[in-house]
Amino acid sequence: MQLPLFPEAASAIASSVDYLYFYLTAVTIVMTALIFAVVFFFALKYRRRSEHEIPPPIHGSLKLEIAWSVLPFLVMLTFFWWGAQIFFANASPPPDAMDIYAVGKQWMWKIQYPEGQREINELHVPVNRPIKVTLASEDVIHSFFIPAFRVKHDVVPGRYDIMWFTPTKPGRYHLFCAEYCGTEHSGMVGWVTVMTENDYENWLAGGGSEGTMAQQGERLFGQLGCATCHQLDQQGRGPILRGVYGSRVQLQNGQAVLADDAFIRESILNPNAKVLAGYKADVMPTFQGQITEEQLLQLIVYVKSLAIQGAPPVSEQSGAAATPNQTPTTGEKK
Amino acid sequence: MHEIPSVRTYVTIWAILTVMTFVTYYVAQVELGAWNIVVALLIAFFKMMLVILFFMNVKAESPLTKLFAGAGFFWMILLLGQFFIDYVSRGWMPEGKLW
Amino acid sequence: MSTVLQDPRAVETPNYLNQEYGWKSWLFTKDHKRIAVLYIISITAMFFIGGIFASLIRVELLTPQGDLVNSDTYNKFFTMHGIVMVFFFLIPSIPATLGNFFVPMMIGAKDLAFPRINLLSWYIYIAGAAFALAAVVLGGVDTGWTFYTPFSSTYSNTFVITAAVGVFIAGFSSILTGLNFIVTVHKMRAPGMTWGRLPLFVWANYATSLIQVLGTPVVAITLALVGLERAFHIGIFDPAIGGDPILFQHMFWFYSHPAVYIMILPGMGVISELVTCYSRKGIFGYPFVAGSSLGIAIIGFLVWGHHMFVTGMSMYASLYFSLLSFLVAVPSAIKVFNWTATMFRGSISFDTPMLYAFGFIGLFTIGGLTGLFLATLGVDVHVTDTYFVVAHFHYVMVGGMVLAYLGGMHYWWPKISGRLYPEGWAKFACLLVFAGFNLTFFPQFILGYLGQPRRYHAYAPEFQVLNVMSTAGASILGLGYIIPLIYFLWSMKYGPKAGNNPWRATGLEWQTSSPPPTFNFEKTPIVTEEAYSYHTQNQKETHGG
Amino acid sequence: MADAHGTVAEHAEHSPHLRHHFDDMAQQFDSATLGMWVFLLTEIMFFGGMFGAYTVYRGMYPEAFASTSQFMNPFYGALNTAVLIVSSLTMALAVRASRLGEQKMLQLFLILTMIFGLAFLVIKGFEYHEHWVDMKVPIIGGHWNYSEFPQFARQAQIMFCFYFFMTGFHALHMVVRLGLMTTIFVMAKRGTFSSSYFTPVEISGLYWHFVDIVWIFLFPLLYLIGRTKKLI
Repeated sequence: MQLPLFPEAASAIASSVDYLYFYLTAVTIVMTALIFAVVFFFALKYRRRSEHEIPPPIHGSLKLEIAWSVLPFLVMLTFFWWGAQIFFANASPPPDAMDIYAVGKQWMWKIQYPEGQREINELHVPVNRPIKVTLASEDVIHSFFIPAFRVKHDVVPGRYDIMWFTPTKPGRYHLFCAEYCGTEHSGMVGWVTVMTENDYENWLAGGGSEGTMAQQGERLFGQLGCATCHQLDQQGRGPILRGVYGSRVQLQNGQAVLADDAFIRESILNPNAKVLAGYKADVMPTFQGQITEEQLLQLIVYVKSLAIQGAPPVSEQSGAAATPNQTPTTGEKK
Repeated sequence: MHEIPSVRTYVTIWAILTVMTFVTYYVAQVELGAWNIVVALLIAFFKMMLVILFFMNVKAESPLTKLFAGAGFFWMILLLGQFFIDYVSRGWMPEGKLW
Repeated sequence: MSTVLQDPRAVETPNYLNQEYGWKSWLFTKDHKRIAVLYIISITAMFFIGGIFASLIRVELLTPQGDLVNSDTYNKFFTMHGIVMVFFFLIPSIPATLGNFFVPMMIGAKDLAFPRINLLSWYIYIAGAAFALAAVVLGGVDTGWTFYTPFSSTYSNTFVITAAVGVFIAGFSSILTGLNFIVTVHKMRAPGMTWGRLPLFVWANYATSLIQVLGTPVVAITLALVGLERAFHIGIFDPAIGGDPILFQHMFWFYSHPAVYIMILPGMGVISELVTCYSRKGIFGYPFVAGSSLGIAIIGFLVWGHHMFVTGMSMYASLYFSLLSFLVAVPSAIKVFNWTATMFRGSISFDTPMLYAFGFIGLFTIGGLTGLFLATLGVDVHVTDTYFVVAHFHYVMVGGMVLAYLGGMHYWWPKISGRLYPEGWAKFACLLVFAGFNLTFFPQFILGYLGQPRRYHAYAPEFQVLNVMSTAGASILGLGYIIPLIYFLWSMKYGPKAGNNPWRATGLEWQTSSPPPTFNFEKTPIVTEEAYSYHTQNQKETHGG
Repeated sequence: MADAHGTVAEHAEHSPHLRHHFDDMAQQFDSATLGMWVFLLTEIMFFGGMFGAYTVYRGMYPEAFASTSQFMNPFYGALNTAVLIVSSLTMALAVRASRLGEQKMLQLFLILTMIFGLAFLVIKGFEYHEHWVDMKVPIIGGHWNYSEFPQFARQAQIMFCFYFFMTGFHALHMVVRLGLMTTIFVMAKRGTFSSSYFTPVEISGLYWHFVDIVWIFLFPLLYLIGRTKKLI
């Protein structure tokens, strides 16, 4: 019979979260013990010995009130400060993080690797390398939760969310969906396998008969007829996509926006939302409902690969700038 | 009870309110950029204050009534304000540590 | 104690119970005390309905595989448990029952300001409950009590609209109760009953009423939007058409976080009454305990974002909500410290209500402190949406609120019914509740940090032992709830007569007969002293009663 | 605690309208007024929720929201605002008449108030009909076409949804308050009110004005956005 009391710590941030957790637990235990002890002590010491006792009136003490308002709050500020440190330190993935794409769908996790592997409810990652997971949802809100890594992020439909972690210990860990998503919510679980660098290379070599994600995207690009208008080297009816990803593009209404994952996503699903300067609205059909989130990610990776062949994309220069952790809408704000 | 305002006061307030309605209608046709909405809301706020203070006679009411009348709008601002704490900064991403 | 055993068939003094007979005299009553009794009956029914769902959940979780019922059924169980318990038990529990009965009495009023609206609010509550139960009978709802979009608005195939209408309607019952209390406390106080002399239970209910009035309409409109979206597929919360599901969460938690203060604040008010009465001492730091109720009510509106740290809300908004969440812990801490200090040099007796108060202080301390884990950004990422949240919430709501409710029921039962409950059984039940509760929910903290997500029908096998402990605790807890139900019913006929003031308490409600007459007091009382003037009372009296 | 408020308390020592649980008419009047204000607090938050959601989406999609102004008729909006302001005036005068005990004037002003209230609903009905003909009704069977600005089609749908939700909700309040006024009118006809008892007129008046205030904000927010924007 297993009775685990504490989860394994298998990522770079796990121990920092644990230390804070221990600190919080310690304060909780001390405070609870203190209150219990005082209550018990008073209850016994001042128990009613006769019905005619007359306890002295005590109205209060301003000093005490201030002390027990301010001191706990100062302690709580340390929680706040420490917690915010961890939260912010882990907000943006480092620029050299390895990309993995995960799509939540009632009720499974579909994982894609840039190298072309695809898995369901299994995630294979190499040890000691930062991994950035781009999260998308096909339907409702899911939440990508790996307890051993102490990371969790909701996967909200209609946008890309990102999370990242650096696994530190080879092994197999739970992957859960933590946001209630319907009938088989509790079946939306899988395993994260952390492998040594060598094992990972071998594993990568073992699969992926359909080519890399970019190649799959390129095939889709042809199949969906995108190539008719978006030609690579000469002007078609649509913009040339080479070198677009990660650059700032000029829109019809005069604004300039960053061409990141969210922008490409919106341009495919709702082409009229942001039309580039010099092009007409209503030329490109919408692909909403015609391609899956997975295919969308393949197309994005393909467009991204077009940038890498040319100039180094902006996203690689400043890690934070191109993170697609935005609603598809925020880009429209001035 | 408190004093009863005269018919004249009521009619004056009505006249101001009607004029303000036309003002807001025409100002909306003038290009002021982001100020259009500000002006429109300021006029609406002014009209609201007139209705509350005079038609609803809060001017002569007890401080308690004033407090409750004000609390509603304060809470609504609280609701909107805190929505916007999220929506305004939604796209911002911190770089590394906070401090 | 001057408890005189009388022949129960002896002629009784006229009181609100024997003034009139027949079902009409109850269903058309405008007496706040009778309406409170109607509420007690209805929320007790809802509590046990919610409890049945809770037991089914715990039985299902005995084994890691989902083998008792299928996933859909399980999802409906926890949804109905949540909806029934939150909207139809916890929110109306203390305000609509004990508050309804005692707020007017404690301030020396003949009734609430709007007796007909009070009755109306009960009918609205029943209508809301009818819709919620209709949703159960028709086939259930599976969205969780939080109704998150787009699952609730687009993907669920269950009776979401029926349940949402039920919650929507029940919201008006809550609003009307709050409105009634606010006006009553402002306008109906007896001569001499200044704000500084109000019993703390009244302060707590007043603060609660503010939240009810200010928060409830927002959740009503939110659920209306969900219903609209579900009926017409417009796109308000549908990301495919440009809607933002996160906006739903903002709007939902704008009410639903303050709503937990609707649930706990009146409980805190009860504890202030119990601690003073059974220590025979005035409260320590009256202005701070009273003010902290208002503080909680107001700051409570500024913290809802801590439910949304991992949803992709702006990080800076997370920072803001995290900081303010710690701030709201301060007034709660003030209350706990002041209750403890009140006992200092008191004359403490161990009657059942005081045992519940001890239980409340302990469990609420744990519940409150574990709430700090959830306000801490770095740790919340790991524990949110796990059993840690479930445990924290139940420590505050069941360990805190339900214990306070039971404590209050025992404390005021002699006044409500005119009879005493059996002390031995009551102590036994209190111990069962305390032990069963801890066994049920403490393991869930561990499960949560281990990573068991909430709302899971089947779970990883290594979590089984802790889940079995939890289920075992739940059966003890269930027994602890059934015993009081039995002896309260028993005592109505066979309990010894209580006398007017069995606890020798100071509140105005104890200075009239038990059960009270229809208009509460023979003549309007005049208040000349602070609340909880046990010192002067002790000197004046020889024997209580 | 209830400090005797001059006139009311003096005239109402034995008023038949005093309910048993109040000490005097002043206390009863104050309670009713405060109760109405607390109820209005609730109403503010009711509309506040809608305003909040509306504002968020307007901030997200400023251009799409501006494009909808092409299909709004600000003349109707302004006319309705004016109509409501007149009804507010007559309502205020009705309350004044009731305070002074001028029963005939009270009835006259109540009738006028109701006529203007009805006029608002009639104009609103014409407007809804126009939207229906325009295919700008995204609810109820999807009577919806936005080919004029295809780039904003989806987001404009949200705007129109809010438009119908907010104005519909406001219209519902109009109907409720017309019902309320009818009751008050019947009571006035029966001679219920006097210069010492006019609480129902007073608090219904507060409600009437509140519903007008909501419209004062709905008008610029729904009709006057982006009227100057040149749309591509």
